[in-house]
Amino acid sequence: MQTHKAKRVVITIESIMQKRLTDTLESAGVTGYSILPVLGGSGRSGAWSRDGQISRASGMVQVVCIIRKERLDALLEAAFEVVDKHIGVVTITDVDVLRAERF
Amino acid sequence: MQTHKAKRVVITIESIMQKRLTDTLESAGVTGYSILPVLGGSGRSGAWSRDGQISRASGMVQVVCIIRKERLDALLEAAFEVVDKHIGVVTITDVDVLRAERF
Amino acid sequence: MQTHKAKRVVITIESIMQKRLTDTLESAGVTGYSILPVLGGSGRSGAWSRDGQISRASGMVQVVCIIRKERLDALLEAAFEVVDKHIGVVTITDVDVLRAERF
Amino acid sequence: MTGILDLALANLVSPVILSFVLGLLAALGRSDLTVPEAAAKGMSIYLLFAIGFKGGVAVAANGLDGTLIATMIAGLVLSAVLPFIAFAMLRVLTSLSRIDAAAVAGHYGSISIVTFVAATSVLEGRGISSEGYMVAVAAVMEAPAILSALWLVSTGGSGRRMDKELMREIMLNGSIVLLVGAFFIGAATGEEGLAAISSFIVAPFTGVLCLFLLDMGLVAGRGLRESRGTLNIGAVAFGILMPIVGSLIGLATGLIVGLSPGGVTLLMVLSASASYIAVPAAMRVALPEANPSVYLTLSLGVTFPFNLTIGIPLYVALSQAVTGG
Amino acid sequence: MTGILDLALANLVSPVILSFVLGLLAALGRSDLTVPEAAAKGMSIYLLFAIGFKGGVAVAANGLDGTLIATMIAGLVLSAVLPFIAFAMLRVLTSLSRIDAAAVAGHYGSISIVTFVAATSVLEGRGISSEGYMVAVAAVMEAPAILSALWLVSTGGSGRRMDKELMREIMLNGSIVLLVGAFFIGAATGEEGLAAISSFIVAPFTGVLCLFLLDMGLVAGRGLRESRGTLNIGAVAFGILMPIVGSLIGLATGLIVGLSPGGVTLLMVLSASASYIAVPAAMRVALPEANPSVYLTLSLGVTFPFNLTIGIPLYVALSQAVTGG
Amino acid sequence: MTGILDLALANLVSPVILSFVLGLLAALGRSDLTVPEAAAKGMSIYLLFAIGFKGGVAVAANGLDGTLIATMIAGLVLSAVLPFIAFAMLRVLTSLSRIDAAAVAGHYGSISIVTFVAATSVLEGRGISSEGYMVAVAAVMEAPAILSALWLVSTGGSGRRMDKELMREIMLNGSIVLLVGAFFIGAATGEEGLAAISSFIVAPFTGVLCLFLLDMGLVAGRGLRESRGTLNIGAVAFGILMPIVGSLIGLATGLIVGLSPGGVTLLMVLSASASYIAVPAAMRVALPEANPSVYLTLSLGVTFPFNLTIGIPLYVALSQAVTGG
Ligand SMILES: Nc1ncnc2c1ncn2[C@@H]1O[C@H](COP(=O)(O)O)[C@@H](O)[C@H]1O
Ligand SMILES: Nc1ncnc2c1ncn2[C@@H]1O[C@H](COP(=O)(O)O)[C@@H](O)[C@H]1O
Ligand SMILES: Nc1ncnc2c1ncn2[C@@H]1O[C@H](COP(=O)(O)O)[C@@H](O)[C@H]1O
Ligand code: NA
Ligand code: NA
Ligand code: NA
Repeated sequence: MQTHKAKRVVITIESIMQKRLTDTLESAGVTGYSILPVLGGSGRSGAWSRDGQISRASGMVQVVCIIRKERLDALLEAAFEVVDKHIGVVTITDVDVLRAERF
Repeated sequence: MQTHKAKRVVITIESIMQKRLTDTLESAGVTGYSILPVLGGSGRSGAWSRDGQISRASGMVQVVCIIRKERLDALLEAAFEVVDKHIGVVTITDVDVLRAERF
Repeated sequence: MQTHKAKRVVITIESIMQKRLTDTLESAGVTGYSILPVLGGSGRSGAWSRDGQISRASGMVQVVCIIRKERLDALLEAAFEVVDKHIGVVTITDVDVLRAERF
Repeated sequence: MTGILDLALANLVSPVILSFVLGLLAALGRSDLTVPEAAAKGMSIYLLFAIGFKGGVAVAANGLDGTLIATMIAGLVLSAVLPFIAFAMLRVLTSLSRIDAAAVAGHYGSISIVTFVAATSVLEGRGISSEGYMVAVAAVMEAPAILSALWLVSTGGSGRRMDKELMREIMLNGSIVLLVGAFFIGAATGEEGLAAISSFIVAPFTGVLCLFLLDMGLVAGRGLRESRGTLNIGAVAFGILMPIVGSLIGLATGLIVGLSPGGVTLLMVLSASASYIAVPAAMRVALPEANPSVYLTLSLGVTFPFNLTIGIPLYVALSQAVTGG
Repeated sequence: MTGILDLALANLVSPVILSFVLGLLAALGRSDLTVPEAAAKGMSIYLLFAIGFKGGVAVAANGLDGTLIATMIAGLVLSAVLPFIAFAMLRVLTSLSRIDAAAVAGHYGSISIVTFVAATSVLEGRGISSEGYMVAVAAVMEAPAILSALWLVSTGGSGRRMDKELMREIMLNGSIVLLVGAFFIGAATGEEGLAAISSFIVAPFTGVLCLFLLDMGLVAGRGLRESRGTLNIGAVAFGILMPIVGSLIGLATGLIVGLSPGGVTLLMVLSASASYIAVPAAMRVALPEANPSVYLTLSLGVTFPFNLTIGIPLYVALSQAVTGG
Repeated sequence: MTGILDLALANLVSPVILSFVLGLLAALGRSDLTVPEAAAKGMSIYLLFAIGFKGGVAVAANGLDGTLIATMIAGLVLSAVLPFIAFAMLRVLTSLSRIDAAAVAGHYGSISIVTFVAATSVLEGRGISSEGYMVAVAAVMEAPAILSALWLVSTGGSGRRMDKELMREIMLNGSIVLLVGAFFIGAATGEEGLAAISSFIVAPFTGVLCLFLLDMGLVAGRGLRESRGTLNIGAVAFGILMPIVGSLIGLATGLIVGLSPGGVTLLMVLSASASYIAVPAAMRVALPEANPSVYLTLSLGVTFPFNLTIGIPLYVALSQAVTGG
């Protein structure tokens, strides 16, 4: 089938920052994203798990964006602005997409 | 370690279509997949979040298939048939897998 | 923006093995990972879904590690040791990361 | 007239309605208050089980009166016919496409079980009894409207979009199975069964309903916020007129069938209410081209709040006036 | 004989059992009815807390009688020995591999706390009292069977597959900790503590049990559907014979130890029931080669429904007949 | 003195406290016992709704006495001022950075609603009444402390890190909206409303509180285990001294304002308690450089258990002694 090149950006970030991040992404022209739950993890700031949390301050989510290559830089700059001071991981992968007219 | 080339197909689709999609994939010879929950997202049809839903009509899931390259086209055609009229995103990535005899 | 090459390893494994896997990864020098929930799936051992489970014996999770290329083999060997006898899938993808100093 | 207003006011100043209003306001004010999905679903299972069980116990206690079959058939017919009336009204009042109008129409033939539950709790509060089998009538009214909607789309080619799998999904959807199943359990175990579990399904019922409606308010409010601009004035007018029209048709039907005053009220409520769970799911499968925010906003954002606050006391007053009950 | 049948029938036509049957039928009919995982886990926490607490209060009220220690030891021995009997029966009745048979055997030495809860609620309904510390006996019986199963696999090399971590996980698994913890809280706070929370843990108990068993029925039914063809007739026969054999051994043990009629019944139920939470988890870690659908289907799909519907009234009748209680 | 000890002991041997201790021990012993997130959140919604509603009903019953406004203002001031005292103590007792110290200080000006709920349940158990509007005072005390903390960081540049969006999030956070909303519903529907739902929000209240505190114990225990070594002895001392200091300031304020003995106790509890939900969330947004495990461990791992077990009976005894109530 006919596919097209695109980028898949995954931003792992604290739940409380989710809305700020997606608002920023939208201002940077990102038109689509999906949010995945994260159950727990470990990093420089130690290990955590959703079951060990009482506060909405502490869970994390993954924000996944499929985006055209030419828009990648705008997205990364917007994301970086929000993620910069916060814990979080940003990865970029090459993907092929069906129905590219959607992106 | 010994790894093998394969494809990772991620189909983001409405929950109500999940069973129809996996049934179709199975008829197309797909032998394995995993389902991930999606908490919310945004796209051409607007933003949504699981907390804002009362109906089983409206959540989404990701169906993830690891598949050999030679079977990719059969999978994509099967997926497309289901996804076509529905909202949803299909991406394909190159991956290496351990224990390739499983796929 | 400045990005760096890395590897994204996704290990789909039974929930009960999660702690054993992450402990093993940590001993192998892995410093960060995230855990994603899996709602259901299908493979050689049949189909399952979280709703059809009463027991903590039966759910699955995805352990996602972003790791430098040079550490990949240590990770895979550690993971393989745990996954070997158990059901589970291991995939590796090339990714670019922001803030590489973190990995 | 002041009687109806007093009644409406009394209905409004109840914990149940105010909880809904609280949820609505919180969502409109963009508070982050949320009821977890699992907790909301757990409460809905509780409510369906309780209402079905109590209906079954009532049937076991009073026996089946002769109107049962007639009411069931009346319910089937109402559910199948109301979408045509709704469709006609939509074509006059709004500029919705044929497909969107048909999808909306299907919702209004079907029912909202939470509206039904709220109505039974109002009736109970005012000491008006009703036929226990009305929960079974509610179950019967869920599905036929969907077929009518699909028929409206295919203009007579009937069922092209309806496959066996979808049919099974609709008939065996969780709410129907639970409601009807609990009804049979209640009918089988009767007063004795009720005694064993009444401190679970009777005593805390109204309280659980409050928290459930809090969540409904949150969801309705979020829906309204997200779909601002989706509905024009004509659509909103439909969302308020249609339940009134439906309730009057339900009133006439209930009188013909010979229901008690309480039963008439419940048939009015069923006819007036619009589905926001079963029918949207079916429409997403069968009519993916129809815009979900139109039918969800109308049903959950306009008609549900209307029925809950103004509709129910109005229907109670009307049926009391007409039946002299 | 007709006495037992009447009893069985009375047991069957209770909201608790019928809720289970409803769940089973809904799942077999492929309804999409589901109880959210979090709600089900929440209910199981409620049930464990309530049953443990009430046991503790009973002990605080009646004091510890001399049979406590003896019953504890009896429980340990039963749990450790029953797997050998189960294993022998499996080798005769089925063609399961050594590893699968050992894994299954481990489940039948251990216990199902929900079956225990259902039995206490039947006893309560019939006004038969029992030793409060039986919940502690239940806790004691969870783990030893796992060691026996692993021993059976390694044919004497004992524990090769058992590491310290797994041992800790089994001993401190959530259900045991909650059950035993609540038992001690009940024992420490006594009647006064019970008075403070009885409208939470006593009054709605049976009702919560209904909804919980509804979910168990759904899960068991889905399991049966997904694993069609896994079990042959020999395996199914084992799933029904083994609980009867277990209950008889429990009966003898209870009489030797000198339990009250109610206590004897509960020891029979514990011996007859099979684990479907703690043991499967341990087996997945220690015996990943064993096929989980064999042991889960047998324990949850065959033995659990059997015990719930026919087993419990049978055990009650037997112990009444033998003890003359 | 022995009076206080007896009281503390009686408080300790209650199902509520022992449930918390059970959770704490289970987590420290690395049991896998967990309460699902959705169930815990569901229970917290229940508790907030119930406590708010009952407060509103009390106000409807007794009318508003003149101290309402004064107490509200006092709460605002306490919340704004306590962080400065906490900050000063932290600089003396610990070597925390300015930012970490300010973040911690913000938590101690704000409040823990669960500690408040536990205190009302102790007061109720001992037949001490209090002003119904204290729940509104609790709501008022949540936010000002956050502003003080941010002011402490920016040493006077005030609010640089506070934007409108964060302000809105803090003021309309779910807990506040639910608590205040339920308060108004209770005030509007009064005794009649309470009668309709009291078997839901009154009868099972203490029992739900037990299970909720079981989860709090689990979370606190896991937090303590994960952050071993985060706190030195000075920090722990702060976590115990600060609530005592806070309670004394609350005592003085309550006396000045002219609250009843029960009201004085509750103001002491509010002053003594530290936030672990609203403030941490705000701090993660506004002060991401501050180390969350410092403030969470102190507030949830040290001060919360201290208040629950020793603090509350101490504050009750103190206020009784001083007011002679
Ligand atoms: N290398 C990694 N791979 C995957 N997830 C990571 C990695 N590092 C950090 N994370 C996630 O990001 C969270 C915060 O990381 P950190 O900022 O390093 O404490 C962790 O708890 C993980 O959920
Ligand atoms: N570019 C994208 N990247 C990631 N997810 C997307 C994207 N576009 C759409 N989605 C997901 O697919 C759903 C439906 O998209 P749409 O059909 O565009 O309304 C959205 O709500 C998102 O969850
Ligand atoms: N090809 C695949 N793609 C994605 N997930 C898979 C695949 N194969 C197996 N899985 C996941 O791994 C689980 C166990 O697989 P198996 O060991 O083949 O039974 C399945 O239930 C799926 O959740
Ligand atoms: Na209707
Ligand atoms: Na057993
Ligand atoms: Na405070």
